[in-house]
Amino acid sequence: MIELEGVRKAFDSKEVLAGVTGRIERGEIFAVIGPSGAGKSTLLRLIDLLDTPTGGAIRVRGTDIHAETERSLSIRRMMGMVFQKPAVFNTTVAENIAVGLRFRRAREAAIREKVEEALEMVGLAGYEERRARTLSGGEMQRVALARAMVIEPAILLMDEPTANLDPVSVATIEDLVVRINRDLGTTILFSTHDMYQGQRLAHRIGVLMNGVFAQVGTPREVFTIPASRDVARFVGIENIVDGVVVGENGNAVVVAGGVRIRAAALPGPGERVSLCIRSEDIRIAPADAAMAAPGRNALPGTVASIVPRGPFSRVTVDCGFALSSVLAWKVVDDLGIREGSRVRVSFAPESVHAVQQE
Amino acid sequence: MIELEGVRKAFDSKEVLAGVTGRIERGEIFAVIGPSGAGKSTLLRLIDLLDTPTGGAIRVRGTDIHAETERSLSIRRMMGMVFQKPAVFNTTVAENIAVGLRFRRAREAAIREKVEEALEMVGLAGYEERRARTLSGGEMQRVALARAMVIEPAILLMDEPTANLDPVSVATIEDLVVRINRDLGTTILFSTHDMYQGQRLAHRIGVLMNGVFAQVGTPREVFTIPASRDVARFVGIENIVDGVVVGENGNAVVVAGGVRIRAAALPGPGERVSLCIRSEDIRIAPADAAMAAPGRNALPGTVASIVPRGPFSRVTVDCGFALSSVLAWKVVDDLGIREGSRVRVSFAPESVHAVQQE
Amino acid sequence: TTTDPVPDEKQQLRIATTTSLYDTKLLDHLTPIFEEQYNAEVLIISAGTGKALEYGQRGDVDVMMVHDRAREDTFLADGYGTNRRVFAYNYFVLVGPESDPAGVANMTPEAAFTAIREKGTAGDANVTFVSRGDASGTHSKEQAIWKAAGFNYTTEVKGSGDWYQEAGTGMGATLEMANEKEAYTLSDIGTYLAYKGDLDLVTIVDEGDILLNVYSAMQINPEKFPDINSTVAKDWVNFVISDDIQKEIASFGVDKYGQPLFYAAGDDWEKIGVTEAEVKDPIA
Amino acid sequence: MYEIVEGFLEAARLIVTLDADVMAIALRSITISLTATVLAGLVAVPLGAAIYFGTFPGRKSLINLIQTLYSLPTVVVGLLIFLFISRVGPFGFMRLLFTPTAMVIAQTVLVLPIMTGLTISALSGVDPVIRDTLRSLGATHLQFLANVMKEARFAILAAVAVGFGRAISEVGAAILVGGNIMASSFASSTRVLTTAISLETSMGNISESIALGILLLLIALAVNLVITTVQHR
Amino acid sequence: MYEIVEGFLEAARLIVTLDADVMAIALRSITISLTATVLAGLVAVPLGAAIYFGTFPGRKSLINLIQTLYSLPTVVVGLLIFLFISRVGPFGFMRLLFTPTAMVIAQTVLVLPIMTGLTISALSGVDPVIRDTLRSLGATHLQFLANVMKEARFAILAAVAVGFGRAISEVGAAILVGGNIMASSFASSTRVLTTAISLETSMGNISESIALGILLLLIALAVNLVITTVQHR
Ligand SMILES: Nc1ncnc2c1ncn2[C@@H]1O[C@H](COP(=O)(O)OP(=O)(O)OP(=O)(O)O)[C@@H](O)[C@H]1O
Ligand SMILES: Nc1ncnc2c1ncn2[C@@H]1O[C@H](COP(=O)(O)OP(=O)(O)OP(=O)(O)O)[C@@H](O)[C@H]1O
Ligand SMILES: [Mg+2]
Ligand SMILES: [Mg+2]
Repeated sequence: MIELEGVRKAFDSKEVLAGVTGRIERGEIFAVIGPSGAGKSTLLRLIDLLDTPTGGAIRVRGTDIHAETERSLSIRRMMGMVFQKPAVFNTTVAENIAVGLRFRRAREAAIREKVEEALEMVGLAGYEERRARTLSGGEMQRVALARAMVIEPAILLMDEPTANLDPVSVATIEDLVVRINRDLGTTILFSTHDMYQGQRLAHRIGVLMNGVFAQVGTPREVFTIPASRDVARFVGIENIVDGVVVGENGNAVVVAGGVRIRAAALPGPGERVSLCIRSEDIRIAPADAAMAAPGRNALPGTVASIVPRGPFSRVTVDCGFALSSVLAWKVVDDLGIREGSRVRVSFAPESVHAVQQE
Repeated sequence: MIELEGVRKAFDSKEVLAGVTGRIERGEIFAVIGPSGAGKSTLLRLIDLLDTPTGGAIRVRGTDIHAETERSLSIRRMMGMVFQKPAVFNTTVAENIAVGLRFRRAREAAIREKVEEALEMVGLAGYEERRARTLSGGEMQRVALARAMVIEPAILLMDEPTANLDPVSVATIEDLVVRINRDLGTTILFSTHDMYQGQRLAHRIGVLMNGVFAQVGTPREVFTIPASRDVARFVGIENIVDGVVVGENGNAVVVAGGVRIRAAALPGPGERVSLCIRSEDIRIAPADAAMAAPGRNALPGTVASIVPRGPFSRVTVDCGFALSSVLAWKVVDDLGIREGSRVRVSFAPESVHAVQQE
Repeated sequence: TTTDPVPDEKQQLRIATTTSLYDTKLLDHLTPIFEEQYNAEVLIISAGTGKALEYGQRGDVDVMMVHDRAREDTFLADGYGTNRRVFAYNYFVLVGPESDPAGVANMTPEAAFTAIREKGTAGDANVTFVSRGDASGTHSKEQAIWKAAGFNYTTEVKGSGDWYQEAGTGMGATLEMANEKEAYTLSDIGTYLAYKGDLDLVTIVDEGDILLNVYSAMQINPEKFPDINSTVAKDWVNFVISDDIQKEIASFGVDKYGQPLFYAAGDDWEKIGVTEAEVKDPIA
Repeated sequence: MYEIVEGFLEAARLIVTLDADVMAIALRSITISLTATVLAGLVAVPLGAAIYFGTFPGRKSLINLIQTLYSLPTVVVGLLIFLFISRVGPFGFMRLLFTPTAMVIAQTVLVLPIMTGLTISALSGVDPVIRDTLRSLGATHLQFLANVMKEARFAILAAVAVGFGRAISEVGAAILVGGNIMASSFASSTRVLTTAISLETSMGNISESIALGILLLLIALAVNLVITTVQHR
Repeated sequence: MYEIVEGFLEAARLIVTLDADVMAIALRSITISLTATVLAGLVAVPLGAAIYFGTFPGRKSLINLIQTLYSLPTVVVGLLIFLFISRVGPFGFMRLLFTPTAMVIAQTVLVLPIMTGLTISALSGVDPVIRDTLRSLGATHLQFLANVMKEARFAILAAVAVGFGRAISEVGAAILVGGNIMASSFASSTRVLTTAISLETSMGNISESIALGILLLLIALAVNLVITTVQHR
């Protein structure tokens, strides 16, 4: 559906996109995640023909959209876009949502019906006659979404569509996005800074970093086997331990901070690697508990901090390097640990994902 | 520090705030959470003297700020505010951040130094000479934060300060907020739609709903013993089961969907209640596994769905009503369950929080 | 800006003049001579007769130079002006298209006007008369001719049909308009000569006592406006009737138009119907 | 100073008695200046949009030139039009000189630069995100323009108000190409309020001038109230 | 039409030869109109801000009135000023009539409404969040105004350009209170480009009028280039 081929964009002399390559399939939900300033908005704007790339090509259904200036209207009419900081027209909410339909010369009755339906869907039923300028941040964002949705585009581009919404509204919108994709087959490309949203919604995720896709893959791939240390850090892997591979007893082992760690798959000896261990794979037991299962990495350490995180607590243990685990509050209470407690940390070699350092 | 006494605000005939009462202590970090359109921004604007309440009083250090028109400048100068959709002045980043200092007639050298320090803190070092209008959404938000911070206000008001930021930037900003509060003793009042952020940062949380604080309490209170069904739903308690209290064997029990549930504390028989059970307190075992510990509620059911959620999966079980639990991916694999599997759901009576229905 | 105690500073003389007189550049020709002789600075404000009189009535100028006897008399009678002296005269001309559609060439002015009106009111679309219509000296003269021809201006001429159109502007613009519309109009000779090159209009009637156009200068009454600059004002009036300047006036424009624009009032006081004193006697 | 008071009284008298001559003059003023403003708007607004959204070499210079033309004296505009439509001019055969049509043309030309310039200003006041949103919603060029204008309607109507103000208050061009003619038929006359004011002034009738000035302002007030009403819709 | 070509040639000749009389007239035009624009700006900008940010009864009507005054004919302005400063007027003792000072006053009054009105427009173009941000940063009233202006500088300078354009191109007031005097000393003269153009026109010297018009536009161009440069800083 959408092919990105070495897409580049420079502002003045600063290159924001430095050759983004990727493919979004028809009917796919694709999330672009990446740090603030990575160029997510820039990329979406290029696809929506709102800006011109300084290099590369963007093809939609095989057509190089920036080359075909006479067809740009029909190309653009295939797409709907929700902006990161949406602006509303200085009129009523209903008129705001109707704009795209009016551009397409829809009948008045059809417009009224669709607008109401859309408002209902984004949870703003009854807002028809409100002046759009007086809406709250989240309300505006939902109006913008309804406005883009109502034209039933083949491709829906959304730039951080739920950034200003509370979790309940986010859930409503996410359901809506999934439904649009499923029922209408709409291809959806959205940027988000909420990785979990990427994961909840997207079939595939592209991680935009340093001007390129550092990784493109299914949510599970991106979250479990990040392609680089940066990606790992960005997708929220708390435990990243740098070390060197050494051959030992026929099995490769990584030495980090003076400690030996076994991992399932490792490059050859001498390589510098970063070990990524998701905190939920790490178990913490009192220092005097029974030994961990054989084959697991088991490291003694001291509890450095216990920080609440949603309904969980994040327990950080100093084992020469910091390792943290996420435990339910109850579990922390049951273990009876507090800062300074001596504990034993354990994790399976399969839970260790090693990436080579650049 | 800040006292809200029956604060009301109506736009036209629509009452957005209908008597908000509360106290924010000096040096406290207080989070206002609530659904989109609840009036969070409105409340912050009233405190920052940007709008006038239609009723009630707001006192800062004992002064009714809306009554003292001649002192409004000095009152306002005690406060800094970050807006939900920040706007930047059409000049350089450095000049944007310097504005508040210039208003206070700071020396040029001091300004330069503080601006640089602030940019460093929000992770925008080197951006001094950039035109602020060309910044990305997240960059702008950080500039707005630096701008409010740099004047070292006694009270810092932030309206969804990290709504446009990626998790790594969010973490930076959150650290910064905690540091400002700790090092400078700044009282911080912020609104957020990210409840976990409320929890991570705030000493206390006010849940704004239907124009009033539906609950004010520590994060733990709000998250474990929500004051109402709405609050429970809003803070993300997935399992809310409605039922009626019946007296039985000297212990009260709730009957819901034909099933009996034991709970630790209950109102008198005949009362209609909503039971809130956090999904992480719910264990799932194969139907043929050993019985749960005695005293626990144990309900048989069928797995209705398994949905990924961050590094976890949310498993929903139909036991007459839906109950869901959040399990690590590994655990789901280990249990060998999939949609349609027959399982047994168990949870302790202590994990059940009952709220009376209005 | 008026009498200044410091002797070596130049005195300023403010003169309000009618546009037609100013536009001939006669005053531009005379002022340097005066300034040289009297160590004064002359400020000339050219305006329509009505406006010039208004300036005079309010004491905003020291001297007035206009060509509307009737209104000058009122002005003097009301005590605003004093010491009027006549310094030049010429004739108005009736100009019109060469084809002369009303056939009035070489008639007396009164007869020509009567004939034009007759054809005009009869609906002859080729006969049009454009009037200044601005209460200027020229307009006053036109009205006087209508009166002499036996018509009541306001009821029988003005608004009596599309043949009679009020331009409501200056002489130059009125000539342009008459040219465009191939119409008749009454003009002072100076402006007509200045515009002649751009116009297709020709002189139709230029003889007749009633066409006489008398220019006078007068002082604004210092009794009404005590702090007015009366000395230099007197000097100016005396200057324009002095023999030297009368000669200058009589010869002005000959080199450019081949004929004089003005006649010196000097010895022709009988011809123009004023007292000798008003032409010759310097102000005391 | 009593002339001012008298002016007010005279204005009241003219309005109350519906003085036929004055009403004809006022009506002519309104008709001519409104027509000119509308015509100029029909050119200036699309032109301003074309310039604002256009990307062509010399765009900045063109904007500067337009801004410079704000200073075009009305007399000069009158003269230029005069040269074109006078009998010997290229359009002389149309016999437009000294007709209300000529005045409309002159006023249109006169207010064109300022209306174009203010349209450009008005458009630059529209949030760029609004423009992007319109594009992304699949607006054709025309729909895009129409909607940007709609967002900028406040400022664009302000431009119209400025244009109308300049048209109805100018006198230099009106007198040069119109001639301030008072004929007995309405259509042959070209006297408008400003030329009448000039005339009264040149005749030294200050109160009458002020009365006509007040009448003119009342007309402008009415027009502006209409504009304001549209603005706030 | 050849008058237009001649006008250009004459304009070139005047500029190349630096014709002393014409240069003096041009200089006087610039001085008077720039002074008037600056004075009007000093009043209009704060006044516009006070009205825009003010909350007082009749605010809307006041804005309408200001917009209406755009239509104030220059002659009427001239007359009003004339009545005040003529010898029998209340300020007659100051002897201002027929001086450049009087012209400055008249032009200041003339452009005041439009500059005030456009300032109000300019301010209403500033994002409300910007205004709130300034307030929340603890701006005093003055700092607040100064910074809002800074954000609106583009539109405010456009208002200045409009004001200057109107001042330098007007003739009605200049001729009434200035008198179009060409005296032998620079300071006593009140002839400016527009009154000179009027005079030339009334004498039928079309080419000269056009030449002076071109000169006036060149001056306006220079002033506008300066304004544009400031705008884009
Ligand atoms: N018009 C412009 N001129 C100069 N730099 C620009 C311009 N637009 C964007 N940039 C820069 O390009 C980079 C990428 O911007 P973009 O808005 O695409 O980031 P983003 O990934 O959407 O960030 P965020 O998550 O903060 O919204 C940023 O550093 C931004 O400052
Ligand atoms: N000026 C106004 N006129 C009319 N209604 C308004 C105005 N400002 C806000 N509102 C309404 O008041 C309600 C509360 O708005 P507010 O911006 O305070 O909500 P919020 O809690 O900040 O929401 P969000 O999370 O979406 O930002 C909303 O329904 C909004 O539409
Ligand atoms: Mg972005
Ligand atoms: Mg809000």
